[in-house]
Amino acid sequence: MNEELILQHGLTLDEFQVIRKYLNRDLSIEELGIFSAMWNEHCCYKTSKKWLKKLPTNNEIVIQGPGENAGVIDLQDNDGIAFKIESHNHPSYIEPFNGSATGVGGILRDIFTMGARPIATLDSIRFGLIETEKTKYLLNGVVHGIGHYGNCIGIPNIGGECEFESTYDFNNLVNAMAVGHVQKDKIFYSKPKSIGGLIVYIGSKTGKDGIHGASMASDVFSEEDEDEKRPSVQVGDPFMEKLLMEGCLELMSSGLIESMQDMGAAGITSSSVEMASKGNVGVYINLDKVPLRQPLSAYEILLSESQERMLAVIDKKNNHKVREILQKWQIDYEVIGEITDTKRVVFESNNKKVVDLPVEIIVNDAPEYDREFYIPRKRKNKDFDFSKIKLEDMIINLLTNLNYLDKSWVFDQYDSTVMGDTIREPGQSSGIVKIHGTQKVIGASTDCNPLYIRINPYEGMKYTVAESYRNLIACNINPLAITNNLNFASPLDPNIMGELVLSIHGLKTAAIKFNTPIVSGNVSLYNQTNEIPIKPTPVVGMVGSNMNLNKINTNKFCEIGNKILILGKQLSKNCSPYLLQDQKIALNICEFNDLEILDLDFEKKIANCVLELSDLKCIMSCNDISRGGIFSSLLKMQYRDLGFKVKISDPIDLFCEYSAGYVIEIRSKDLEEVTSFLTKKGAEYVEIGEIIKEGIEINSKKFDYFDIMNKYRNNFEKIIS
Amino acid sequence: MSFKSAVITFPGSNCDRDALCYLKDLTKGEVHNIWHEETSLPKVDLVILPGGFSFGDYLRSGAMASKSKIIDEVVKHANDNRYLLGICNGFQILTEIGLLEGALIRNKKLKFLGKNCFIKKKFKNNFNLSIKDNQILQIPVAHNEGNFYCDSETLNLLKNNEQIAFEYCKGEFSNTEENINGSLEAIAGITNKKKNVLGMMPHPERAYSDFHQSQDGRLIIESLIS
Amino acid sequence: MRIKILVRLKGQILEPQGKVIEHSLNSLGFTEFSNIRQGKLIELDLPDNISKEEKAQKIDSACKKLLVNDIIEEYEVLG
Amino acid sequence: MRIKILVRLKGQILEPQGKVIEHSLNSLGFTEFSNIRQGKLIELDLPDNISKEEKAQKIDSACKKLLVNDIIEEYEVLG
Ligand SMILES: Nc1ncnc2c1ncn2[C@@H]1O[C@H](COP(=O)(O)OP(=O)(O)O)[C@@H](O)[C@H]1O
Ligand SMILES: [Mg+2]
Repeated sequence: MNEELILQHGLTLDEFQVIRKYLNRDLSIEELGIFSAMWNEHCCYKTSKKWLKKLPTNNEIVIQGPGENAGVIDLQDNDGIAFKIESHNHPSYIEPFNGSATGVGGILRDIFTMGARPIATLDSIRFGLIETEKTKYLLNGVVHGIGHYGNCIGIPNIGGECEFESTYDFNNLVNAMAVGHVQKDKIFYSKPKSIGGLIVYIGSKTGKDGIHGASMASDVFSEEDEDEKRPSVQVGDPFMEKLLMEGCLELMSSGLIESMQDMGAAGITSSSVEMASKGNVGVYINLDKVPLRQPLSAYEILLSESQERMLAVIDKKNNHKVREILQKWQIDYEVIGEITDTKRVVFESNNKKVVDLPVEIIVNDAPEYDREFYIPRKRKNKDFDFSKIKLEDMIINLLTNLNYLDKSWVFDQYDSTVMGDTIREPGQSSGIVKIHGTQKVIGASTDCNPLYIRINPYEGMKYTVAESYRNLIACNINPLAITNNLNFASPLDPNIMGELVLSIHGLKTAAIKFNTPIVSGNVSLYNQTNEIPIKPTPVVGMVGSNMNLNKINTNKFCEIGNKILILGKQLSKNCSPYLLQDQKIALNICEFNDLEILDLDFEKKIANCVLELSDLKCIMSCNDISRGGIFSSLLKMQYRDLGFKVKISDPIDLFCEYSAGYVIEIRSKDLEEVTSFLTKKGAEYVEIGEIIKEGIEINSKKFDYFDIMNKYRNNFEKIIS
Repeated sequence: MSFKSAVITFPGSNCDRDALCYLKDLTKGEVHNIWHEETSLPKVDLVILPGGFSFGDYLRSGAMASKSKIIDEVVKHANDNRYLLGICNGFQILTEIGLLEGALIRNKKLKFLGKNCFIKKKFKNNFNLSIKDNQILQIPVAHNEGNFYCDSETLNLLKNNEQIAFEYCKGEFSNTEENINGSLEAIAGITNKKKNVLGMMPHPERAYSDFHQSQDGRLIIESLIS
Repeated sequence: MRIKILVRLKGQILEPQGKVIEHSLNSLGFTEFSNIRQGKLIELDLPDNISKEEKAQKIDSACKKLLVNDIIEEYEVLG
Repeated sequence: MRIKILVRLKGQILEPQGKVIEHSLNSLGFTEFSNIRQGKLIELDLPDNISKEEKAQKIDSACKKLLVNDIIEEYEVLG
């Protein structure tokens, strides 16, 4: 086989030699395609596997950890929660609308493949600087795509994040997360149960969509390649997905399915290999039986990434009933093969075996690398000059920076109340939905602090996990488990590899401390174009619960005269990275001081205080303190005609970041009870002010309430148009 | 006598379950769910055509659903002077069937709108009896094509016959625009001439339970039952 | 035989999409373009062996029944 | 001079609407209609006094720059 062909398939010559030696024969082009797909970073995690193994993935509530289509946790009674996050970065750069839409479609399939009904989605999206037309085009397309798919299929979007930073100029990130509800005794896995079971194809016909998409997703691609990669765009059909979802859920609840696997990246190849490997069995598939939209070669069928397709295994005797149900939903259905005892993957086309490979070589012998990595140098300590900073300018800086503004332009394009169970929509610190027909609620948040992680990957990742944790705590949601999406640049650069290794380590430390195991996730590497690596962006999606929906906190101010208290510990001015960056005090990444070490025990202690006070109904509203400090947190809490007045010795402190930082609103009559409770717990607090009507006052200086609120709410749309 | 109702499900409907819960919780009566390919409809007091993206909203929202088998029965139900309520996609279907005048075209800003909106009643009918004049209701909208349009002749008819049931308005504290989607005269819902068929873009079935942000959606069912 | 049906919003209806396109085109320097409107193109195959009249009648009837909403749209058949 | 630009998805790209419309037409009895695809129609005015070449060149460049997403779409100019 010629070298060029091998390299085109994203395999190294060494990797190819391993296959060649094992098989002791030449490969068919179809077989090469299979290795290309399966030994790709996206499928076999060859760079990250060694490190991912170190993550805590289990505790008493984990029903299913990483390794299935989604993780599942136990929510008591017969309720389980399935969730996962997935990236669609490169497809969304090439064709933002369809790329992001199919990202949502893919993650929803991961959820309902497990037998779970999706009940919420979240998204985490990052773009370059808004000054370019390209960024505006990407932002519009991505938000439209995410909205279009989710709205149409009818799953509420309950939150996410949307940030802008120059390293994403040519490499925007689109991560979509989905959460589903499953009855614990009706969870479906990809492992087939019996030899001789029929392999059936369910859903849209196969076309030329996204062929090579999987290997494309792991290429370092340059501007020039863009055109060549274009034809392989996948188009989503959310209407089909809605039918597929209802059809599959009906099949599963009728007990007609043994196992199920969605056809995601690398389509029929990865789903069938996965089935064989999970069940320690073989598969035989006749490619001539695959429903096609247009004539395709065997190679193309194997690698097509057409959307809205499923592979299932059923007992022969159920064939007729399955067909009937799918007919009602107008879904294509075909028996294409069967489960064998050969432990081989066999694909036939035109009466010829085009692929005949032992499962072992594809899965167990997949490469695993221990790549070289560097640990960042220790940073020097530097004192910044704050003497020229004016409070008014600081506020203007926030109100002209997209990252601080109200994101309703984004989430108003998403349906967040469909399904009728939404309790907190986007715009609050975490999204919250009710488990249908119960009093239980699920809260979720997606977060990342790329700047922190570039400064110190290990500590920065702890802060990122803590941010999600605080987002949930602020609503009185008990954090339970994590999904994560590790978006990094090229791991072939030992500096980047170091960011990957250390942030995984930070994730591990924080997850163990918070008892929030990692139950699912995704890795997206090589996020760089033209030599510009993105900032490390390992996104955390955290899920939590409260068994009683009446105990949930709001993030919005409630009543004039109520007191405002601050919990937690302020980071010093010299060590508040976003303050330094966004107030243009530190202009270069080398200038920043190291992060202060995040005390996770302290995080837990303060969090427990918030939870206890919430249960005592002493907290009227609560918000966490993150980028933009107390000031930004207070802005987000404004509601109706309510504002605030605060006193603080150094107003710059209002913009500093925090560890375990929360703003809480307390009724005057509860103040004593709350403060003595906090004192007893050894939790420091500061009473900084109170809620007033239509005003913003800092140290008796009055600001124009309507002007600030107007800018906060409307500047986003102005800036991006 | 207990209040009976039914919700029709089309392929792509996604508010059918919400509508069923809304009816079950508020009417306490019998509630049926009818698949679009059925050819008969039980005798009920109210039929809801729910929101969603019937047939993907391909071609035009509501167009293909309006040709479904069950529609003949739905029309009969309406001709029988019984209540028919189309919410969001259901409203679009009703205009496509021709039971209601006008059409719903793309929102003026060309973007999907998913947020709380505020409406008040314009002319009295059986669907809004329990709502006070000038009472502002907060109810979510979620649509791409909610921009009501009809020609001026039809508009005059709608006014003269007092067929305009709801119009968008400004909420007390919100910065929401008065006419969120650009509808003609800020129309949010209309009835037929006999006033037993109502189509509206806002979703009352997402604003009735204690945990919802507003309970104003109850008023519609309460109006019908009282 | 491939048929093209052009569907457009009736003239008196404001077509915001067209306005947006026009604005963008103008700001890209295409100032000669005006009165831009966006509509729909529906293409389909009809068997070659049916007569011209039958063809016209079938298309017309499909447009009236489903493809076009004559409250807001008008259409034109090509080919 | 009124120009029509027909924009359609490239042949190999999935066009989900077409098959749903086709299904609906078929069940309404229009069984002869097949291969339905939906695209966009963009209509605009250009001044009459510009040359044929200039016209063609302007439209082409507007399509490439804005009107058509050439990753997934192709176009045809009429009139
Ligand atoms: N892409 C998005 N999708 C959905 N909701 C979003 C998105 N971006 C932001 N939001 C909403 O806006 C809120 C504010 O976001 P952000 O500024 O990141 O603040 P926070 O610190 O509260 O997370 C989030 O809680 C989220 O609910
Ligand atoms: Mg956040």
